[in-house]
Amino acid sequence: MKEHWQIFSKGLIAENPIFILALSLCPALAVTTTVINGLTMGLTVTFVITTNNVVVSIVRKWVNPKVRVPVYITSIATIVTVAQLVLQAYFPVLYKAMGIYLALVVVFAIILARAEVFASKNGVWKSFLDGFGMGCGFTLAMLTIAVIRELFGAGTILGVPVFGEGYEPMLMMILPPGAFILIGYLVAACKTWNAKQEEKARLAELKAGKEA
Amino acid sequence: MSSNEHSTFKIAFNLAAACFISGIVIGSVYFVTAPVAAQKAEEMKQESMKALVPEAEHFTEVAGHEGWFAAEKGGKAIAYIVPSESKGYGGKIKMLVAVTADSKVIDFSILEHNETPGLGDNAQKPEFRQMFAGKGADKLTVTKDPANKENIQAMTGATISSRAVTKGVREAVEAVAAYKAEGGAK
Amino acid sequence: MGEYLTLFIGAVVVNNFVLTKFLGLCIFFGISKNLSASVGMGMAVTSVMTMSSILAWIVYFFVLEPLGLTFLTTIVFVVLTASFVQLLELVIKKQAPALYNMWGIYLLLIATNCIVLAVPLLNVESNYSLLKSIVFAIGSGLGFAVAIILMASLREKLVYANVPKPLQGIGIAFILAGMLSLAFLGFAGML
Amino acid sequence: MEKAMMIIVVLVGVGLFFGIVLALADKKFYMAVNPLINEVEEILPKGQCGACGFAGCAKYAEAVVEDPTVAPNLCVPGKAAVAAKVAELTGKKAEVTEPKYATLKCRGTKTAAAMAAHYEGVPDCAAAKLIQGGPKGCKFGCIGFGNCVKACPFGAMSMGADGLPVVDKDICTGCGKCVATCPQAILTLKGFNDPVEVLCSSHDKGPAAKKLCKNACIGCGLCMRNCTHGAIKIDNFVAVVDSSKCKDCSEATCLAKCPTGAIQTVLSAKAAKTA
Amino acid sequence: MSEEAVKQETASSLFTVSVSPHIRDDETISHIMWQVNAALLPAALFAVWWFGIPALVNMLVGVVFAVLGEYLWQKGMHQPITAFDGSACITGLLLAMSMSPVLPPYMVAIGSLLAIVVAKQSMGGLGFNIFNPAHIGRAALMVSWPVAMTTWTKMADASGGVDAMTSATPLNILKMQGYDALIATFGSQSDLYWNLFIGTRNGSLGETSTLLLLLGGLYLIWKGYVNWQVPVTMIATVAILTWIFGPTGLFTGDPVFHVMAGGLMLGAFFMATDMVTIPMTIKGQLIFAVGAGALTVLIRLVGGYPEGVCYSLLLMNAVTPLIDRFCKPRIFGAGGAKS
Amino acid sequence: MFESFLGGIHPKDGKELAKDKPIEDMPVPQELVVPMGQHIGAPCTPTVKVGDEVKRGQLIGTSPAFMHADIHAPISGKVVKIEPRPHSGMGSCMAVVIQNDGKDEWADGLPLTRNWQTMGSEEILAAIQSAGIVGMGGATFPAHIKLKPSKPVDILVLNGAECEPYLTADYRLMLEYGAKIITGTQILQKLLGVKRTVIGIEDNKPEAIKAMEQAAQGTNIEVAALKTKYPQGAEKMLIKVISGREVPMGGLPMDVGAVVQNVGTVAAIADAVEHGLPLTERITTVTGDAIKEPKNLRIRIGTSYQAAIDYCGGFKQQPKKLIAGGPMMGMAQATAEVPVMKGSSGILALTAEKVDHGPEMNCIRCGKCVKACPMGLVPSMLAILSERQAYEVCRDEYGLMNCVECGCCTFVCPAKRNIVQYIKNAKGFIRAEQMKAKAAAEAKKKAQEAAEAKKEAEK
Ligand SMILES: Cc1cc2nc3c(=O)[nH]c(=O)nc-3n(C[C@H](O)[C@H](O)[C@H](O)COP(=O)(O)O)c2cc1C
Ligand SMILES: Cc1cc2nc3c(=O)[nH]c(=O)nc-3n(C[C@H](O)[C@H](O)[C@H](O)COP(=O)(O)O)c2cc1C
Ligand SMILES: Cc1cc2nc3c(=O)[nH]c(=O)nc-3n(C[C@H](O)[C@H](O)[C@H](O)COP(=O)(O)O)c2cc1C
Ligand SMILES: Cc1cc2nc3c(=O)[nH]c(=O)nc-3n(C[C@H](O)[C@H](O)[C@H](O)CO)c2cc1C
Ligand code: SF4
Ligand code: SF4
Ligand code: SF4
Ligand code: SF4
Ligand code: FES
Repeated sequence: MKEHWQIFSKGLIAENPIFILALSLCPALAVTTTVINGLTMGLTVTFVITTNNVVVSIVRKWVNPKVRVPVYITSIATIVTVAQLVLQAYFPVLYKAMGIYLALVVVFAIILARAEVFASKNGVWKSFLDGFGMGCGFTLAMLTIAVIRELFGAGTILGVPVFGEGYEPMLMMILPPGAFILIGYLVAACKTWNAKQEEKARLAELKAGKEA
Repeated sequence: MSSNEHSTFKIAFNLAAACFISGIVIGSVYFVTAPVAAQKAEEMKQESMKALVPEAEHFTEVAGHEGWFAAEKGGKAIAYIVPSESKGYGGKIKMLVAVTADSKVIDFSILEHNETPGLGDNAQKPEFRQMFAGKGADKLTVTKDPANKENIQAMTGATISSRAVTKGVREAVEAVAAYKAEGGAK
Repeated sequence: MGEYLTLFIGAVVVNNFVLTKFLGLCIFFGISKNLSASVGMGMAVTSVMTMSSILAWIVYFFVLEPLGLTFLTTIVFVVLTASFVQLLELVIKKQAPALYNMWGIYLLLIATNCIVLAVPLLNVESNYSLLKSIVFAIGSGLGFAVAIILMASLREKLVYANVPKPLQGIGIAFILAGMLSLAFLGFAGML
Repeated sequence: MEKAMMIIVVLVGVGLFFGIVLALADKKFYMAVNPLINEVEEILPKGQCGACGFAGCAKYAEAVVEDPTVAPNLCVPGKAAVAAKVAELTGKKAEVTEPKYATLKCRGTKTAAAMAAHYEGVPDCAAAKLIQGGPKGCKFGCIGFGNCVKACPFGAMSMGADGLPVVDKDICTGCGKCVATCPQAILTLKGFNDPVEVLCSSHDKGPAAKKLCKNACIGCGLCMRNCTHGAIKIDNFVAVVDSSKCKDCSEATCLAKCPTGAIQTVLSAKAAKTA
Repeated sequence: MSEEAVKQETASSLFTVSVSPHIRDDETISHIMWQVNAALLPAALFAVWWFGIPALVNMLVGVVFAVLGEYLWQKGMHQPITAFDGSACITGLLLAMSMSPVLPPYMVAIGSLLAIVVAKQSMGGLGFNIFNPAHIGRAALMVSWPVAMTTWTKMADASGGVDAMTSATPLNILKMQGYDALIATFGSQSDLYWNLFIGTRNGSLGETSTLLLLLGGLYLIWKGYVNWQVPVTMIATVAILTWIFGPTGLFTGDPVFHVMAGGLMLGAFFMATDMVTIPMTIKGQLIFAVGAGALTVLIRLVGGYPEGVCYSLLLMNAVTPLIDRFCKPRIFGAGGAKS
Repeated sequence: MFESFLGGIHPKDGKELAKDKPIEDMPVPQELVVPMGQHIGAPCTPTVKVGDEVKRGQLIGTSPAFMHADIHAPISGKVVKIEPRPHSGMGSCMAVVIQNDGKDEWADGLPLTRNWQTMGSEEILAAIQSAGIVGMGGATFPAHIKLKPSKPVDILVLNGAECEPYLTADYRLMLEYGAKIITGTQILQKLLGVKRTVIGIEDNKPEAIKAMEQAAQGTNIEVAALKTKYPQGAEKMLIKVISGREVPMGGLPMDVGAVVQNVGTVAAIADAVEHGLPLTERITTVTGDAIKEPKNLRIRIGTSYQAAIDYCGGFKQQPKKLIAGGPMMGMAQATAEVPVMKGSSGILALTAEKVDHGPEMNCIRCGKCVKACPMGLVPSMLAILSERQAYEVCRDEYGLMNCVECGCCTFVCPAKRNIVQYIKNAKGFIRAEQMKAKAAAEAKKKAQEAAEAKKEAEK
């Protein structure tokens, strides 16, 4: 159980795909101007990465190493296309808001990376957990960024005004410069947190060693 | 490396098989969603046009003018919905303009733009759009004088966007006027 | 002529893909640690993007569009670019090792990158002619190259600065990118 | 239905086309890269310390995989565990290297060692040494600006309050970076089996050494004469322990006899570690 | 070192050792910085007289928040405190001086903090920042609150008409209404020049008086803190290009107006000369100045903003490391024996 | 007028302290400590034992190495100790300690009288070599090696610039011993066969210029008045200013056909050639704001700084720094026990007021150091890179090894950065690297040779 929890949870912060691995950065900046967009993108990616991990872990035995990458990409692209079709049919407004980035989910490095690094070597259940964990980490990051950006950049959360009438939104936050700078500091915060955790773990280990 | 792994046929087949499966999956999903999507799209289009000309009963395409629709009520074209385009602060602004049969603006909606959120994109807001209602081409110029109620008041901090949108709307109105003048009413 | 120039300049500076459109960020941040690598990457992206744009344009307008299969654009383009890049890598490695040493190592990174997929997609979405597509692709590639080369020169300089520890590496790179994009806002409204 | 068929045809067509092209190209242009290298690199501790003798972990991984003569146990920080894993992956035999720890051969603390001058300038041992061998009276001892501390890739060193660097033996991996960095060459690697060490490097003659530092080895030879195993020699006014002869006798006569306390047990942790 | 230890050491009468040279010039960073502040003072005082209390408040807020931000950051990061060396003061002052006097003070404060924290301290503090902190602050405010940033004081126009109130800066009038409207606003061309020269015109609070800025700039040049080549080249570039690319064809522009309008004087003398963010060698600095001048003109004439000094300098800051890389001085004796 | 070199600085020269003090003979103290390393190259080994009686001018140290200069007893007396002693350059160095017997007797046959005009080149060179003469401008390069250049030279430059602040030894020498300098110069002209000979003197020493012009009358020796600027006296700058030639990177003056000698060296050469006198004394300026009576002393090699300072009335104020040489390039000393050597041009005691400066800060890229560097380097980058241990980058991209350590950059730096120290440190690492690489290459070669030999043997 613990092992499973670890597989799932490492994607949240320790190996957060955006803040730590620095993969799939484009959507983290492009579609986080509002919480709803960020959330949709996060969920879409979670869906794609989880499904793809499962698919890959199932078919991994039959895939010729020479065409591994194209096959995985085909798989991802299929899943994305399905997501596109579904969104287009049932949530056309969101589909429009995602714009070209929805199609670009195909090439988000994190998805292929998890397929290559994890799913192609592990069983279905583990791969599912890994994909889901990474997806959650991704969504978490998207939400964090989106909440801050929407809050300061528009003064709203999910479109609901928070600061009241007098607030003059700080437009920078929803424009590229603000997004870059904000993520810079979030990365630093995440790193600091990780370092603290590691230090704690090391101390605990030392203590355990001494007691033994 | 066994020669087997290198076999051209095998490799190609592998990829092709993946594509085959993918085709089946996409095909079946498409089979389900395509009609829904088409229906939704149509609905949305109708709805957006309806929002522009609420009293219309139905919309028909205008022959010879791509993208134009005539809003009909009781079999009579009471308004036209005309696509228009102009250059704003951040690039192209695409919009749909509803114009009455006697070449007055009813309303417009912006389809695509790249204006700054909070500035140029306020053009989509009702406060700005309301100023256009009922105006003819001659009144469609931008002013920065707050006392001037005749023309279109520039949005604060976004004169460029204001001018762009106004220009787009004016062009649509002029196009309708020209169409009418040609006797387009048939 | 003017139209092409506008398109080109727009893609290079005014609507710089990296700094204002958020595309290709992974390699932008991944490679810009090193100036010479960045020059290589800039070249690689520009050339791959141009070639794959041409390919994609042909496939789209001669196959997908006539058949009414535009919703397959994503999957077809991505398989196309990925396979094309892999092919290119194999060929260059063998036939032109000098070239490969210069930017071959970046090729695989490009295979799965937003910007390389986005440009062909934008081309067909905007209904550009083949020539326009090429101009746009080259412009976007150069824009990417300008951004990554500037970024690399800044980051190489910061290697010797007292950047606070948690910000070192990717953190400060983001902040730099932010300031760079602030500076590039000077071009806003120019077209 | 027709459309669905078309989808499949187009996709399979694309797949088949690129599959064949890639397969052909691959056949024509294939060049091998060994995935094992990445696996080995994963295992290495990534200190990039170079203790293995290669320019960083990746280079060592490459070498150990491709060159049969490169031993699997060269990664010092990785200790036996990593060596075993590398050996397993590369199919080589791992010989366990004895773990070592850095030890400072100087006890010239702020209170013990006399200063020759007041130093102004860059806080860096090598830079301070440029001025007549450093500001301390003793030209052999620790200069105390902590180049070693800065060099340790594992954060095992810190500057003590007494002005001498302290090695945390629990963290020290024995990579030897600090040893190589120290401009005074007074750090040394000690293993479990080298229990005592003379913690002084002064080649000054007894009285001079004593005048410059209270804790100096004055080369009096008491330890040498009292060592029943003949493990200690005086060389150029400083005692030297021959670890191969030292038996770590529990009496540790050398320790008891030294008038300045220059000779010390360096691995008091030994009992704990081996237990 | 504790005070006691210091006493002890001096008492022990040890000589001090260090690497040569043993004598140093008297100049210190903090001295230079305060001199620059002093050079800005005339223009700043003029702003208080011309725009009134809001100008004073904004400048004070700018300075206080810049210095405070630096102090708190250094305190928090356990760094030596250098917040009072005058450089943060320059940043805050220049920031306030490059913005409208009626900008809400809280925005000035945010700009100052952004300038110090993001542009300066995050890069490693004084000397390591790549972009001019004051400009980063200004540009950030510009994207954040463009409306407030382009709102100017209302003032009676120079021709004395009571109800002819204008709230536009000269460059703004030029951009939006054209050159003739500009002349009309000021009465005549010579009135226009005179007002621009003296500073009795609308604009950012510290940029209006060409005369006083010139005075401050000359002082800095005389003291040797800045190379005269930089401001001169930048201003000359702007003059030449604006003259060539005039509104009604080649060589019909008004270089005199363009040189004195907007923030060019302030930018050329006090910002294009910020040694931290410009190339180190004269050759590099000339390239920098030409580039900055050309970009300024580009933005003024075809860009989306009436003024481009801030962005042009930021853009040139970004290429400074590249310039530095290719503009090293020639090493003595390079290229073999020379006679 | 002569064109100037790029860069350079104008520090307050402080020469007024000792400028008008005629050269005084300092009495020889009881004990002289003669270090065996007084020159560039291999240190000497003593040729005397403890207990030996020596006479002034007697050889007491030599070396089999090519690059060395012999060392002679500066006084008659008894060798009492041979042991490491404090040394102004190396911290500590093997030294011969001589107890003064008070008789000050010359060794047998000294001084002699020779007519240099009749001597052959070989003979002159031998005389210089056996007198153990080294460059007295500070570099202490053995003169007999420099004076036998392996490339043709056509210009001889005499260095009378004395650009270091405070120091006045060369100045006094030129005022008082112009004739001797001219003699020495003529000897070198003959030896080198040069076409042109120039004495370079900075124009802040008009009296010296006048004196030398007078002394040089009737000879083909030119006296050049140079615009005052530190480091005018650095040989590369001097050659550039006087002849317009630029010594190539990593090259020597002889690469552009020039030889540079300090005026003191030339005077010593005159003594050595005309009278066979070994180098056992020199002119040294004892000065600084902490010295009671600054003086220019003719002082025996081996005299301790303390003795010299005591002769000048001691300290009037506790100095913060005691410096061997000038304030720009001299070395700060930890103790006044160090002895005067062949290269000691000055003993400088400065109070805190003169040497204190604020703490080191970050470089603000002001570019003052770049402007000041006479070698066309970017000192700020060298310092920053060295601080981050990027020594190779320093060498490969920023020309580290061209730095002459003149200190201009550090002098002007408003951030009070210790640029020269960073540079020296980087150079040290690069040299160590080079040494290691050389040793490794040699070891490899040896191993290869051994292997080959073994193969041969096996065959
Ligand atoms: C970040 C930023 C975004 C801007 N976006 C817009 C925009 O969307 N539309 C626009 O007309 N002007 C935009 N501007 C331009 C300025 O607000 C410009 O000063 C203004 O158009 C002219 O001022 P005015 O409208 O007060 O006359 C933007 C400026 C900045 C700095
Ligand atoms: C040094 C300096 C640089 C400036 N740079 C810019 C700039 O890049 N862009 C800008 O719009 N205003 C800039 N300003 C402000 C303008 O000079 C001035 O206020 C101008 O007239 C503003 O016109 P606008 O009304 O609409 O923004 C700068 C001011 C100073 C003092
Ligand atoms: C920065 C610098 C300054 C120097 N200043 C002097 C000087 O003032 N007088 C002098 O004789 N030599 C000076 N030298 C030494 C000369 O470069 C050169 O070594 C010397 O003049 C050669 O003559 P010598 O061998 O007779 O000493 C200086 C060297 C350097 C690097
Ligand atoms: C001549 C001169 C000009 C300066 N100009 C600026 C400036 O434009 N903006 C600024 O933030 N600081 C300026 N400073 C102060 C200082 O250099 C600046 O805060 C650094 O960029 C911070 O590292 C200037 C300093 C001097 C000496
Ligand atoms: S041990 Fe060596 S490196 Fe470490 S502080 Fe002492 S002298 Fe410096
Ligand atoms: S203390 Fe020395 S030997 Fe130990 S880990 Fe650190 S650098 Fe390596
Ligand atoms: S010390 Fe070196 S770097 Fe500094 S000015 Fe002199 S030659 Fe240039
Ligand atoms: S003089 Fe000092 S502060 Fe100025 S550039 Fe050189 S090192 Fe930096
Ligand atoms: S997500 Fe765009 S390049 Fe990685």
